[in-house]
Amino acid sequence: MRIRCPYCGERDNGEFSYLGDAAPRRPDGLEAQASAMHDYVYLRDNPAGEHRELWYHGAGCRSWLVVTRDTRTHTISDVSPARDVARSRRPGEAA
Amino acid sequence: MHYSVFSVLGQALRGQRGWKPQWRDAAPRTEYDVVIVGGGGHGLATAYYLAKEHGLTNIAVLERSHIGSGNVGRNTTIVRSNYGLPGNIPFYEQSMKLWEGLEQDINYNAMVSQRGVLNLYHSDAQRDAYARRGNAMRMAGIDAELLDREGVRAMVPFIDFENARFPVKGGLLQRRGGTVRHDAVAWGYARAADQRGVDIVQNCAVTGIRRENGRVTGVETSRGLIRARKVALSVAGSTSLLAAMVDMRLPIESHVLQAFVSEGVKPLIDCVMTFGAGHFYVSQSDKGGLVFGGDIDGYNSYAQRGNLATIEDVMEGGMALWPGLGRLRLLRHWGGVMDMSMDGSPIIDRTGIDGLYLNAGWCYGGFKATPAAGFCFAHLIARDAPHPDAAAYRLDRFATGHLIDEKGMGAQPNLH
Amino acid sequence: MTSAWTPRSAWAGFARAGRHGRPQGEPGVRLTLRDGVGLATVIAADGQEDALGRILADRFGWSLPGSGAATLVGERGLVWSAPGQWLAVAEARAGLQGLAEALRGVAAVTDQSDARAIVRVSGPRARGLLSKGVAVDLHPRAFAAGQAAVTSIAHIGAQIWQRDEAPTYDLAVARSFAGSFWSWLSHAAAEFGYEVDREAEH
Amino acid sequence: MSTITLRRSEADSAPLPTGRHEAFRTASGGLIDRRRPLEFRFDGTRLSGFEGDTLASALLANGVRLVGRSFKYHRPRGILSAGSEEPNAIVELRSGARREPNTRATVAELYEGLEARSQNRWPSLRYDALAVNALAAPIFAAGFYYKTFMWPAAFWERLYEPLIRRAAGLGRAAEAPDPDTYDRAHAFCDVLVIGGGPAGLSAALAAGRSGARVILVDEDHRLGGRLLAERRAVGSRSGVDWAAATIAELESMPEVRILSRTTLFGVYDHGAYGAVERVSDHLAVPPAHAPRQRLWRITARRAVLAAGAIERPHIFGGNDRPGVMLAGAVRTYLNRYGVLPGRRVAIFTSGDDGWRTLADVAAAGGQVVAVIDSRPSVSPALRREAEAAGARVVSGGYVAGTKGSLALKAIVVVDADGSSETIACDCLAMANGWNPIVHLDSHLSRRPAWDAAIHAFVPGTLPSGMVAAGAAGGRLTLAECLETGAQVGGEAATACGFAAAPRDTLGTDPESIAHTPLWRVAKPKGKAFVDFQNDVAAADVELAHREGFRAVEHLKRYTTLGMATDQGKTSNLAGLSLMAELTGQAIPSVGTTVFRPPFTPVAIGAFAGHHRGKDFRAIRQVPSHAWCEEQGAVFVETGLWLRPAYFPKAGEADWLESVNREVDTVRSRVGICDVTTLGKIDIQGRDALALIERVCANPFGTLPVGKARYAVLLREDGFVLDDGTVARMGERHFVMTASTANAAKVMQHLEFCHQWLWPDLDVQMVSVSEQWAQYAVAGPRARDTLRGVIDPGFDIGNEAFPFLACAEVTVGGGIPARLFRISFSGELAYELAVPAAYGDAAWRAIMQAGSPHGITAYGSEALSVMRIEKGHAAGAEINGQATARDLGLGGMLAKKKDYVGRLMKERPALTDPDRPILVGFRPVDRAQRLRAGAHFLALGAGPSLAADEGFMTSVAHSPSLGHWIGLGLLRRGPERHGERVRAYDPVRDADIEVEICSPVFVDPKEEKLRV
Repeated sequence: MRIRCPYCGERDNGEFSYLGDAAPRRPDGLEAQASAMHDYVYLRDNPAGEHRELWYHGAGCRSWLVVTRDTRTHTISDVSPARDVARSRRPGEAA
Repeated sequence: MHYSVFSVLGQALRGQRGWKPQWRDAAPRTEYDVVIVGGGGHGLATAYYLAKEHGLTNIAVLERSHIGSGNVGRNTTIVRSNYGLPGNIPFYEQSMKLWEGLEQDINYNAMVSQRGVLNLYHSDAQRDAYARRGNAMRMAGIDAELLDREGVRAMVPFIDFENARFPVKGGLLQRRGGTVRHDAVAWGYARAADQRGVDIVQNCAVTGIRRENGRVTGVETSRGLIRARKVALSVAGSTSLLAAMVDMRLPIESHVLQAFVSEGVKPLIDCVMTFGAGHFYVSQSDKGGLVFGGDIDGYNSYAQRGNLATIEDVMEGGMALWPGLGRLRLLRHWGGVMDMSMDGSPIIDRTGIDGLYLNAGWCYGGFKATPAAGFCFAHLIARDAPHPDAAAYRLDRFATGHLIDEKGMGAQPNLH
Repeated sequence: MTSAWTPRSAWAGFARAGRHGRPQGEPGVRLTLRDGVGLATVIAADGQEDALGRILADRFGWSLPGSGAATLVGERGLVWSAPGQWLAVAEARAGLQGLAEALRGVAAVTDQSDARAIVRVSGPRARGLLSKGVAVDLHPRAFAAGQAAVTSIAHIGAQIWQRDEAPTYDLAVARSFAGSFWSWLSHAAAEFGYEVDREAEH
Repeated sequence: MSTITLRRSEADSAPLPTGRHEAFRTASGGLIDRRRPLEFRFDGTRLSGFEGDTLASALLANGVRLVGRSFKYHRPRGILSAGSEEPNAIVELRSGARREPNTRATVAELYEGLEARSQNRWPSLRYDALAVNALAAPIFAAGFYYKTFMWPAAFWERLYEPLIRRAAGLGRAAEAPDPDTYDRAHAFCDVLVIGGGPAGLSAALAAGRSGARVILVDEDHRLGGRLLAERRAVGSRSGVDWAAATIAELESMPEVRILSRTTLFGVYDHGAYGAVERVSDHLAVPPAHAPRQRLWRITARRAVLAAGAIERPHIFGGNDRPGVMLAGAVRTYLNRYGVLPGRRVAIFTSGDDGWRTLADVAAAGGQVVAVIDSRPSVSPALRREAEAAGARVVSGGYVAGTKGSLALKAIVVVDADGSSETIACDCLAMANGWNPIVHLDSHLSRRPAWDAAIHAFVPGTLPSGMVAAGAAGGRLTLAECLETGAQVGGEAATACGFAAAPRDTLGTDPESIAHTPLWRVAKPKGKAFVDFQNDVAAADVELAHREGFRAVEHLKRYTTLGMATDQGKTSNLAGLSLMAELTGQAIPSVGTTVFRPPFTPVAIGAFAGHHRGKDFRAIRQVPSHAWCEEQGAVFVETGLWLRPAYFPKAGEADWLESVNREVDTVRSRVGICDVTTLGKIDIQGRDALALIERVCANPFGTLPVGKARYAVLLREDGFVLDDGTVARMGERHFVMTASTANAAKVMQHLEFCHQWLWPDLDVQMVSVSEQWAQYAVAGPRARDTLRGVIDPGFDIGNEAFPFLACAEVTVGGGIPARLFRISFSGELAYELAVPAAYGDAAWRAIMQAGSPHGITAYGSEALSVMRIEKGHAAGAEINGQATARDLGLGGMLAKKKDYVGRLMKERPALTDPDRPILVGFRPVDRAQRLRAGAHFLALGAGPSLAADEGFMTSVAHSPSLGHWIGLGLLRRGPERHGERVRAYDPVRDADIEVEICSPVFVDPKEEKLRV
């Protein structure tokens, strides 16, 4: 599998490590509820199809990336820097 | 037809013409007491034990393809009960005991081969972790031996003791562990369940789950609506997709695990061996191929195939452990899709919907669990109460914190 | 610095001067050990990249390279390392004096002069050698002088930048990995025959 | 099965040829180099061949037909094919540590001194005792073992299985480590062309002429594919000459790389391909400094599949007899190798293509005795050709059976009327159509499609960027190969942005590929094999059908069809066709097997490359490594690091004595330990503190500049991730340390928190783990020692530099350094960080400065003893299953901030007072040894899971106390100080009584720490 890092270009997936679904949003702050945190930590849609997911280019530029990939075919349609994605999301919105 | 040396000889004289289909390729009826979704090892075993232990025979097993086409036919055939946590230990030992009597029970030779499972350790800390595990096994009455370096050398003299990057210091051995001919498990359970009246329906994909008033009433399938009082999901790898039909999100991700087999050669290794310093485990099939594997690829996938990074990683582990493997050739590699759960342990539980039962989250340990998973799932379905040996596999444990995390990796499925 | 302590080469104990590997013909690969190079990580504070670029241009005459690039004049300059992050390079550690002060408030500067083992790779088979470990396309159409990559070689994190079209490359790996990296390098270069310029200093 | 019959046939009793006597070599012709004769041995017999031969062609030249024994029935087998699809002629090549089992003789290049042996036979190939299995064949039907061997259960492992295992398997693997080396390499291109036959050469030429970067891969050592095997014309030249000219042109193009002897074995996601180059397999041993094989990882923007096609055998009785060959292979041996596979050749064909064999045999001086064409009518032209050659023609008939024991002597032919006759021959060439090689197309889960015109599967929808050409795409004629190759090669280059040059228009001699496959003969005489190597006969497919194994995968798994080392290249479609007939379906409705990589088997060593032995994983050395080595330190692997474990001195009896001395010295005087392996992260920026507050579970808001603090990090699920220290070097500058084992994980976690969770924090982070050599200097004389290396002007006295102080200092006359007053040992201690290049010098300077104070170097063992004496949790306790509360750290957790793991750690099961919590243990009988991994049981309680109260995590012999001590997690541990429990350790035959105590064994009031 080849992932096109927005900074480093196309690299083998062995250079990256995987975290998982990018959709869950951490409930921040002292007022956050345990049930919301449980859902964030544990529950996943796990779709067969397009999946937005977090990868870390650990053997390259150490950027966290949001990769949009089809879990049935492994086809990648987008790779974006996670920090940019995170900065552009509005409060309460999933990534 | 009863299988025995006599029936085999008798048929040999008749040109093998008297054999009957090992199970009926049933057409679905419109209604059943229990519909089991998934004709893999677990689903077929569940049907068998529902019939045998609970007297339920108005059962259908629905399989979208042909039976045994999922992970029961894609794994590396290892069986063992060398777990370390109390939530797992009794369950896997029950499974091991069922394996030990399986062939006589279902009259099918699944080649249960208790050749021993040897986990190597390479440091004092790993030794102590294995001691912790082995002691827990012994406390539960399970066989476990902690071998030193010489003990390991006596079993597998051909591995690298001289020039290893991570020297082998010993191993944890479970002699009762071993291998089982994987396909035969599916076929044997199918035949035994069929003989007890279970309908095995192939090429029947479930497309929806019917609910009325919070209760399951049946399933929609590619072969029409099938009503059922109880619906049991046993579709590891695809669990989330079925759960999504009833708007259920689960602590599960689907990941691909690759497996490998070499060309067949004369006997080389008599046990199952696991490398503690790399991702590699190996045994040899009765046909002569080395069957081996390593880590999951590490990303969500439903594609049943993996990539080169993992393949190289597995082979490096193999060569590091056993440098004589160099000229042996890889014959075939393939992938299976795992339900990777958030703590690395399975779920056998009711759901929030009456009449809907869940058997899922097996990670890469589902094959060895087949008999006990079927046995305990059948118990849950028939009695609406968990079997004591599987009582820890609750769906709400992630909320209560009663996690069963053997590796201590936390809520990251690809690290389990 | 007036210290009586002598630094130890990262390659000490591993690299041996002279001709190795295939003995016939000219060596396919030349390896030049580079010790005492001044290195520092420069990380821009949020929103300060332009200011950083201006200061580096004004005070040091350096231009800030974009992703995957290196701007070197002689042995000095900057190698892109990560978004908003560069490796400043000078022929000696003293060459980066004043950098941190000049960039205060604009970028974090961290001395890394000791953190890397660096070797210069050249010779007619340099590309062939590197292709055994670098999973990045080094063909001249894809990677030319002034380009840089952070990647891994033989499971070891590595930064590589191409100095000229000969081609000549500088390769940097984490110091503690030097021995294993050399093991890979010497194994991979043996087929072509290689020459090491000098003995590493103990 | 008690009688073993050794059968021997008269005709086969003639001595095998020895020395230079290639009775079946043609007088001239072929692409072998007749000026370079080679000698080799097969089963010990000396034989000869030429450079350019394969082992198979050389064996045939010497008249050797019997090459192996089959898997189950040990039937005699010969050579079926001339390529990598070979199921029968598999041998052990080389010997000793280089022994290679299951090597296909048809692709093994001949070299001087080659040694090969037949396999799966005893005592010899000609007299194989297990040939009796064939007598029991009626019993050994598909799947018979599932139905028997069940009683008694214990006999499986003891009796049945060992017997089956010994009989199974084919060759013997080498028993010693592989002496050769392997290489891995990466290659990138615009257009990858897979296969160097007419289609592949045309494609490569078209793409190469455009200027695109092209890689042409071919498994053969000589490019040309079937052009080398057939007598064909391309334009005005012979096919061979055209291939040579094309190769020469390709070789002249700087952007074209030709990889011959290279098998493209796997297709992976996103244009990644795996290929293996047999660099030295055509030599006796690899030349010095060269690898045996090289694994290529090729990344291509476009790929042209031009891998060709595989000819189909016929299914008839005794179709496995040595001498029965594929017609295309017969032509290959004739035309390429100058070998007559037989003197009296019969041809069994179902299409026009098989007739080509007739002229080729005649041209080489052989006699074609008969052509049996299964089609009802044969064109007059063909018939005339046969008559001219003196061959009989049987149309509408078939070969029903064969005769001969160890080699073919005659065939039994049934004509259109159903009457049979026996025709003597020593070679039968079968032509039943060709199957395009669709293996590679299906590696990415694509299914092939059925092409009714050629009665074969062809590529279906291919993954993007991939296209087929020539026979691999179902275009079987030479003209089509040249045409489609040039077309798709040009298109692939165009897709990559290159302008394709105009194409050559090349004519070829006419050919007809009309055929009507005969899936199996009506009435076979004898066992008709479908899968030769696995001994799967047509009757086995029928049995599988009878028993319900009708799905393709069921058929394959129940009968083992297609699962031998050839992966069913010559048998898969045959199996499908039989099942189609039995179920009354069309072939494509039965399904297709999914071909898995690799295309042909690949040596495991090639995948591993350099990474074996000590190079399996990198070794990280600490800055003091050279000194430690000089001192004879014993090293231990800690993750990738190699750390000194202890420093034995002359006269010390064992490790324990050394470690005790090191601990005693630190506690009474001073010691130095290399702790460089800790992770060190520089954290700077406006929001550095804010980030630290969110990733650490304890508070840092009050940490002043110049001070360090212990830090505990949780995972979001509430369990402890790691612990370390955070030192505030400046207002906006912190240094965080992480444990050796978790250094990389913590860095990744911090990057995650910064880049994903809280992207608005303005923080600059970088690892400085490699920049600084860090040494712990510990013991009552630590300060005195350090004063000898830290430059004058820095006050490191207790008042100016108290416990937990940190500062930037200089050492050794102006070298910048960092000093931290932190202690893992419980002693007065400092950690001094110096630039790593000066690590060696600093270490030696400290040893010298400490010499008057009695300094010792201490290793990871003594370090561990002292941390256990102080009750500090480490890796054995921070095992991913423990909460901060479990480790006695609950009290330090922050109450008034949000941080990673805050909420999840409060789940009921994690706050259950009954959870095991960290406490100390000592043996009641102080002479007894403790062991980590022992479980705790109440005194008097029998061992059971229910009675399990926790386990021992770490133990050490404490020289300070003179006995063993331990740390462990015990239910309600802190409430039970003074109580006794059993430490139960049955795997080491230990079961001792221990006393529960505080985990702090030494200096509980911390008086030594702060002086």
